[in-house]
Amino acid sequence: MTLTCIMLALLFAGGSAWRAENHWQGSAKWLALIALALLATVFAVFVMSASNDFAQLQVLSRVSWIESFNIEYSIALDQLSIVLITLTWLLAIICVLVSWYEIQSNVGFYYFNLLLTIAGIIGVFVAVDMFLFFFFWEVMLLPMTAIIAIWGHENRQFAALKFFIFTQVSSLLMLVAIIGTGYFHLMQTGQLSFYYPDWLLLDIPLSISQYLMFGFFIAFAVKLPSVPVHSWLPDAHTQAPTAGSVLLAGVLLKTGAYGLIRFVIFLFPQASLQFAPIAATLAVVSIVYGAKMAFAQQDFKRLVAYSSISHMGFVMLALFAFNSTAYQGAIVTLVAHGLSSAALFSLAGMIYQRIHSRNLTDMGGFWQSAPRMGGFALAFAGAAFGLPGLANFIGEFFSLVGAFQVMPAFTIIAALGLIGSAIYGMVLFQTSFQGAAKQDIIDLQLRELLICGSLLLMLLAIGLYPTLLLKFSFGV
Amino acid sequence: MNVLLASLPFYPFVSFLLLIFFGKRLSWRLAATISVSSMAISALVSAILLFELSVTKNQVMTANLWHWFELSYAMGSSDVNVRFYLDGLSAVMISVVTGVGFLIHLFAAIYMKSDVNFSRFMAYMNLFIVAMLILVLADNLVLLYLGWEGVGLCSFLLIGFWYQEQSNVLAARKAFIVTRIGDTSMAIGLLLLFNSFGQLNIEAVTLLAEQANSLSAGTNAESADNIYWIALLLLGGAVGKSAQLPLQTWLPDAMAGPTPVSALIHAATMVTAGVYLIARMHGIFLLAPEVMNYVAWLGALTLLLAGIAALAQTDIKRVLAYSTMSQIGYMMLALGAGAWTAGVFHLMTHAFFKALLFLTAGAVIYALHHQQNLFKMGGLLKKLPFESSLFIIGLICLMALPGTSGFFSKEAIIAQLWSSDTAGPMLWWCAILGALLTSIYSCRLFFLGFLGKARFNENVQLKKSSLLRTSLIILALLSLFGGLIPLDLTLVFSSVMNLPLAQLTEPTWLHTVAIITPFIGMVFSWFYFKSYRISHLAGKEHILQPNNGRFVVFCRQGLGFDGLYKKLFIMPYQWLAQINKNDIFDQIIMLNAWYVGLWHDALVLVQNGSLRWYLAAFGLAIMLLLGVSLL
Amino acid sequence: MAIASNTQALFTMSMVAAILPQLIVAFGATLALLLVAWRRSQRTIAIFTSVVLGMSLLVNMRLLTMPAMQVTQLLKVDGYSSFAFSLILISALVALRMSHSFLKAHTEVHDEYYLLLLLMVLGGGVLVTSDHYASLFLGFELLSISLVGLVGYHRESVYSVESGFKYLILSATASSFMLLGIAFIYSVTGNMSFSAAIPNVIYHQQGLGVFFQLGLLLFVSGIVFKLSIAPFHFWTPDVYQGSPTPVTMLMATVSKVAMFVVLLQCIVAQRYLLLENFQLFLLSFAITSMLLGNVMALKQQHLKRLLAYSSIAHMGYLLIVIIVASAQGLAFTWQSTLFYLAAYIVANLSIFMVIALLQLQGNNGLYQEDITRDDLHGLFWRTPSYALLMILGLLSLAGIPLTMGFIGKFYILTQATLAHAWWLIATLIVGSGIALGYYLPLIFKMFEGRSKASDKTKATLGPKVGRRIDKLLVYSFILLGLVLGILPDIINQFIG
Amino acid sequence: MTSIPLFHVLILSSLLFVIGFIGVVARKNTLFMLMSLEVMLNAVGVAFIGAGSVWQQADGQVMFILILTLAAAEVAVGLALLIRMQKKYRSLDIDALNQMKG
Amino acid sequence: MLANFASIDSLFYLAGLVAVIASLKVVTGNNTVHALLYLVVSLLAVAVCFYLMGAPFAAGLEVIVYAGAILVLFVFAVLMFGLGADETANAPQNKNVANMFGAMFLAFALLIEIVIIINNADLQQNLQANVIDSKAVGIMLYGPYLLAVEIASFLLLAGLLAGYHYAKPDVTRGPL
Repeated sequence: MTLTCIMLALLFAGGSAWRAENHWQGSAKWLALIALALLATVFAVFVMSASNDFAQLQVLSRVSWIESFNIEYSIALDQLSIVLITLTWLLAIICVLVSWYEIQSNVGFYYFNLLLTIAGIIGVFVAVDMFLFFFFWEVMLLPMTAIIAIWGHENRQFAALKFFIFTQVSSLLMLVAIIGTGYFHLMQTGQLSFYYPDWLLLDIPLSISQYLMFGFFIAFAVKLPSVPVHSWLPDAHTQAPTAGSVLLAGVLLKTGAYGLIRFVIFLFPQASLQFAPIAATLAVVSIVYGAKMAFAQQDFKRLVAYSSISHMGFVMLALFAFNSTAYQGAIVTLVAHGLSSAALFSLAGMIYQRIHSRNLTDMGGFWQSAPRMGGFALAFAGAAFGLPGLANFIGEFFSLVGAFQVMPAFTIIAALGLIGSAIYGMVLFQTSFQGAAKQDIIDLQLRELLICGSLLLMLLAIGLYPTLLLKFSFGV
Repeated sequence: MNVLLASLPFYPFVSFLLLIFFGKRLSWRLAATISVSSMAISALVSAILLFELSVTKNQVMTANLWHWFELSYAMGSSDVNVRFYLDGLSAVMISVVTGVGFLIHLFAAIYMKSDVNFSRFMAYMNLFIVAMLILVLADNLVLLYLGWEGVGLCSFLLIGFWYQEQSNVLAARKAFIVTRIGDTSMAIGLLLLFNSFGQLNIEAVTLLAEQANSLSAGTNAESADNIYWIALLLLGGAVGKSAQLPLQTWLPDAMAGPTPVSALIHAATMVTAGVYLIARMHGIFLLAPEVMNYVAWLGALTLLLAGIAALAQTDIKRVLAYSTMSQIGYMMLALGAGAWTAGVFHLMTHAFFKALLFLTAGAVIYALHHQQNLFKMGGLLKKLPFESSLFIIGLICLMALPGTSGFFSKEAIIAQLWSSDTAGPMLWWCAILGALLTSIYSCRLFFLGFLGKARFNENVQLKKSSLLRTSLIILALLSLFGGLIPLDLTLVFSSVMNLPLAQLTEPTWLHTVAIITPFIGMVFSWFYFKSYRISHLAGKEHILQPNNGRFVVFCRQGLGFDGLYKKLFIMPYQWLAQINKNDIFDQIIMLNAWYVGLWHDALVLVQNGSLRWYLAAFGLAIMLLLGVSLL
Repeated sequence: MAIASNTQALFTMSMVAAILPQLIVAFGATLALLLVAWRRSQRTIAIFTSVVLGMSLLVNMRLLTMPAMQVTQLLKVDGYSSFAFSLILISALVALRMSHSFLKAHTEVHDEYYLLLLLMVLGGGVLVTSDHYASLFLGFELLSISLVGLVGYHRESVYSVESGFKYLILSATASSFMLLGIAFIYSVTGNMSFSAAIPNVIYHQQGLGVFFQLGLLLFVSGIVFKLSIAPFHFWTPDVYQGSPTPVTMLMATVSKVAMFVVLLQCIVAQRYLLLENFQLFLLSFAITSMLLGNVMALKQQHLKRLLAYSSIAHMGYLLIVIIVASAQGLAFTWQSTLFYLAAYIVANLSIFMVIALLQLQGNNGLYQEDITRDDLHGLFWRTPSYALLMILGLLSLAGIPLTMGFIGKFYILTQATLAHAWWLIATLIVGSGIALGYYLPLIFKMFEGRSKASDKTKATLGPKVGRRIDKLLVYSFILLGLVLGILPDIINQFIG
Repeated sequence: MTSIPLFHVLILSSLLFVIGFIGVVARKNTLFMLMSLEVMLNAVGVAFIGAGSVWQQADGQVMFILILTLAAAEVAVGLALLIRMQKKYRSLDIDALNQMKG
Repeated sequence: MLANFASIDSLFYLAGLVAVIASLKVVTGNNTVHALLYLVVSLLAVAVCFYLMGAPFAAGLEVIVYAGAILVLFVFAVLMFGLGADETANAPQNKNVANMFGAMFLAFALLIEIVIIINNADLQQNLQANVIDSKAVGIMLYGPYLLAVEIASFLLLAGLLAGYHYAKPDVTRGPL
């Protein structure tokens, strides 16, 4: 119930921010910030005060929704979703902060969309009725697309379109799989059901489940994204406003991984196991190809976007390794990448605000005039190429260790991605912050320091004390 | 848990934080005081630790800071802690790191005084010490890897310290990426290691490896295979960090950094991390004799290659850089031959004299207004007598003239080569040849830089600082007498003793040859480089130009490795990146969009607004459908 | 098996009750004629027409839950047909409101318009209840002829004659084909009633079966022509573009619902789907429609043309339901169809409503004939309510959750999945993907042009929201779209 | 009275229908198009009457009458449109009507 | 009697032939009035066929309504345009032979297909000898088809209204 209220409250807060901005200029961002902080607190209190530890999926509410299909409004929480929702809250607040001055037009509507996206994302993480899950899956897309299309950069509409079409087409495949599974339940038990816990009890023969799994897999692979269906991501990331990129990289990609965990691997373990070699191949290709593509980019955000593809390859590799170390690695990578890519995109936004360009050729030598920014850029680039001590290292290390036990050859190739990541990390940092100073920029301001500082602190905290995350079992 | 041990890296770390956060606001004096004193404290603490260690019974101290994470594998799980482990080997290393580090900090504080980013510089230096200490003290390989990457990052930062110069930036990038290749190999090694033993703790791994070996006694082919591969992959890491073949190319370029950096990182400490790694993991390496052999050969080849390359250099720092490579080659050779103690001993003495050489070179360069070209120096012996004499001390140590520290360590290595199973006479001859080359390029360097007539016009500028001189003098003393430090690492390498060594009969002339080799080189140089030495007499200084013959240039560029790698790896990668800049997958997908657009354009032509055509189409459709249904 | 010419009372009161909504419309049309004779007033007749439609709707609502009822052998009233007729009446009411504003912009007397509208609704009413080829044909023609009158109604328009002619000739040709088909069918079966059992011989005797299918093809081609299914779609964009927007609205809603319902009625009742060739025909119709409609709509500038193409695609989607229909899942087939139609109608009404309103507020407040993509520029900032309605409509057409269109698509996918019609599903997915390529840019267009929040001139920039009733209509449709999209059970209870 | 096979009637009907169709498709003159439409409808009538005769039902003739109604209504509208076209375009060329396309 | 049958049958085929030829002339002719006359001939021939097929009522209607009433509408239209004697510039010449051939080919193909299908259908039925007279038709019309008749009347109304709307003069009298 609390969760439902939180989602509704987000919607309401978004609406009121929209209206409020019309009357009092500048009120929307404060409203959004306060609402997010408050609701995040409410969520934290709710989780803390709950009587169980959410090691297993805890169904929180079940209400009948569409009776003709036995569709329910049912939501549940477990540690995996709690971690991801927490990440969502954090990044949401950061999103509001990075948009503070960046968004100048239609401010109220912007925050409405932002909060709506957050609500959708939280819905995705908690829905256990598959129809509801799909519902939220799409609902989070709409405002996100709006954010890209309205407040993005020069080529925003194309990017938004591409983003939406990719996800929509793939999610229709998932919808077919959802329907298929639901009706398989009908055939087996005589009762149509889209209720996830019901599905877990199903015994689906491999010959069927491999197709069903594939439907789910495609949707999540697009969202993750994995080569060869990744190409929406560079465009979307590049064209989105900073907060959009942060949210996309930080949370939206995680919904893909979340789906892979919950609806591919847990639901169709046999089929996934059978599919693992293909998935691992895709993962490895993503890692290496993403790193290689990142190196070739001239655009700061595009580079980071390709690096995301590379990082998400690690997640996929780890998930299809089917052991707990890799699984933990995947989850840490999710969080770490959420933070580090969010940080890099924020930095890109900050640079863009100063020089009105994302092009690396327009950058150079910023360290001289903006040492603090340079320091943060280095740290975040370091996180991106897996510098030990930062969270990404733990994630990648765990993923690789876990994956190595199962598929050494793939893992070795994946490890080569470390070299690739160093290369693009260096290119990113050096071309923008080193070399002859092309122009002087203003160093980070307090608000920006707060954003970067908090992200770096979290990265460090997880990197140096990963038990924070690893103490949870995440349903294994 | 030993608080002193646990706190060791934190002194420089605190200094680093202070300097990074308040750097802009600190005066030079304060910044210098903070960083140098933090190093002084570290040095002091390590001295105390050294003392404590020597009185403890099993000569091992540990300090567990916190639980880092737990790794699980098929058969169980093992903890990975942030835990420091001090034994004889790491004790040597921390003394070198803190001791030499302190001296270099002291030097740097004065040397870099005028730089606007002084505090940043010192902060990096401090951070480097932190990472190096973690590397050295790590009790498990993951923590070691943390330090390993940390020093890499600091090295990157310091090479590119003057980042406005594009060449420095590129050098920094190259250093980072080339070492990263080694690191990746090491990381894969770690994965394989963990997969084989379920442990990443160094002691535990060593123990397990020995157990596995003794239990299976070579019957378990897979395990032996694994150990072989683990050793090889770890060697990859070591090779990268220590600038050995085939990943040696970054080190000469790394001289782009400020000279104290070259002294600290690229001569005394970081580059020897590879040596340290192999020494640390000797348990594994001993079980893979083939890899030991590779280590020796790699060392020997690097030794020769670097020696030859050093002969052709014109830049004083690059000569020293190649010389560092070649000396590390010696260490590798020692390790490969199983002369663990000798290798580590050489590591230590080399740290002393190479730091001295670099710092003195730095002083000289500073005096000549940042002139690094040997051919534009000359006659410095007269103009800078103090620096020159220190330089001479450094050089004689490098040449291993009897009595110096270099002599003791190098002699210890050469002595064990002939009879080692993993080395042998061939490698012994390599080592001797290397020693000859060392003395020749040392002499050449000396003649060119310090003898003859001055080939520069400006007045020399001098930093008159007693602190600076003190640091140099202490280093000189260490270089001269460091060989007398009794280094006993038998406890660390105790497993070596358990292995039976095949005793080859050593010829009696071995030692004689080894001792006189440097002198042969000197005599040879005395005549061969006559023109360098006495150019002022002939009055034809204008002729004194570097030989730009093809072969010499080839040698000067590190025997063409750079070019080879560029053609082999860099250019294909860039080419691939360039041709696929638009992402082939994206293009394939967008092709569909284009295709749909094409269909649209074609179909629009059909919708031509003509009623009669619409009617005809109606009939046509029915006709076609009927036709199909008839078929 | 002729229709028995028994002398019993042809009509009982219950029959009258069953077709009361249609009767009300019919009498309304007659009375309207009288009304015209009495007083020619736009206002009066508009009010009268809406009263007639409203009454009919009210009466019809009562029928939704009534059991099926045969009214002579021509008509059959059941819950499904009543629901479909409700949809028709609602569309007609909305169109009526929109027509009112449209007609007011033109200085002429417009009694015919309302009469034709009523007749058209009557035609729709006959179609949805028809259970016999004769009534089908008559309903079809009543609908067509009234529409021909309406299509070119705006005589000052450059497109009037062209669209009228195109529609007339094509629909007459189509009805000729359909009639020929019916004649062929009749000559084989000897019966024109849907509910009559067709002789087994057509399933077993090869040649006769093919002949029968020839008849079916010709018959169906007439109906799918009206449904604007490819390859009989050619008239659609031109006529959509050329007609007055309220008429386009009617064409997109009334005509589509009536035709589809009758098609389903006839095909499902007759087990035609068991015929192999017939499946092939429908399959090719569906696939070409889905692809062609979407591809053609892709770069359209003209909004109404774009919607025409999109309607082609949508009818293709809907055809899937028929193709995969089976005797067991008949109720579900009906449910899917009606829900999808409802969703489609709500979406189309929304969009055309906005277009109609935009037309009225075109250049300098004058009537604007063509509404192109560019006219949507910045609509969201100018008149958010219109834009919102339009967005909801477009999203519904695109099948995005929160809207009814999604539930409709869910129904179709469910049907297709159950029938393992993978190729159809694949086409549907590809089609939907392409469809996003034109729906989304439209939506984006509405968000273009960034206005500062502080911009106080916003009110004067955009057109004023029309009269209160228009405003009410707009808001109620926004609400309707959202509520039904989130709680589809409201509709399901009528058709379940 | 007769023993004409249904086959022949249907052939006749198809023949007439197709001829009408040719007229509709091929003629540029709108008036001729309308006339051709009449031919088509008439052909359908033949088929209905034939079928009705075969089955001995009056339904065929009823359908014919209904078709007749349709034909009348259609011609009325068609001719009225023709008049408008004549006024507007000063031409009866159907190809003049192609403003809307694409 | 046999000969009688044969002659009646052959009369049917003759009438059919006339109808086809007349229709072809309608379709291909250039002169409007001639075409109209051919159409009348065609309709009359079809009426004969109807009669022979046992539908005298339909035959009567064909003559009265079709040939008599509907065609008069055409004649009015032709008169209004003044197209009688010569085809003026208003009426386009049928010059495009390719068009004609295209249409012919299409129609021919369609015809062939239909004929093949009908032929394959192997229809055994013959037309029955019984005459379905106007009474039977009337009973049907005012029995089961009563609603159809009513709807047909609305159909005519719709045609009327639409026709009126299009044909009414362009005078604008202002809003009422």
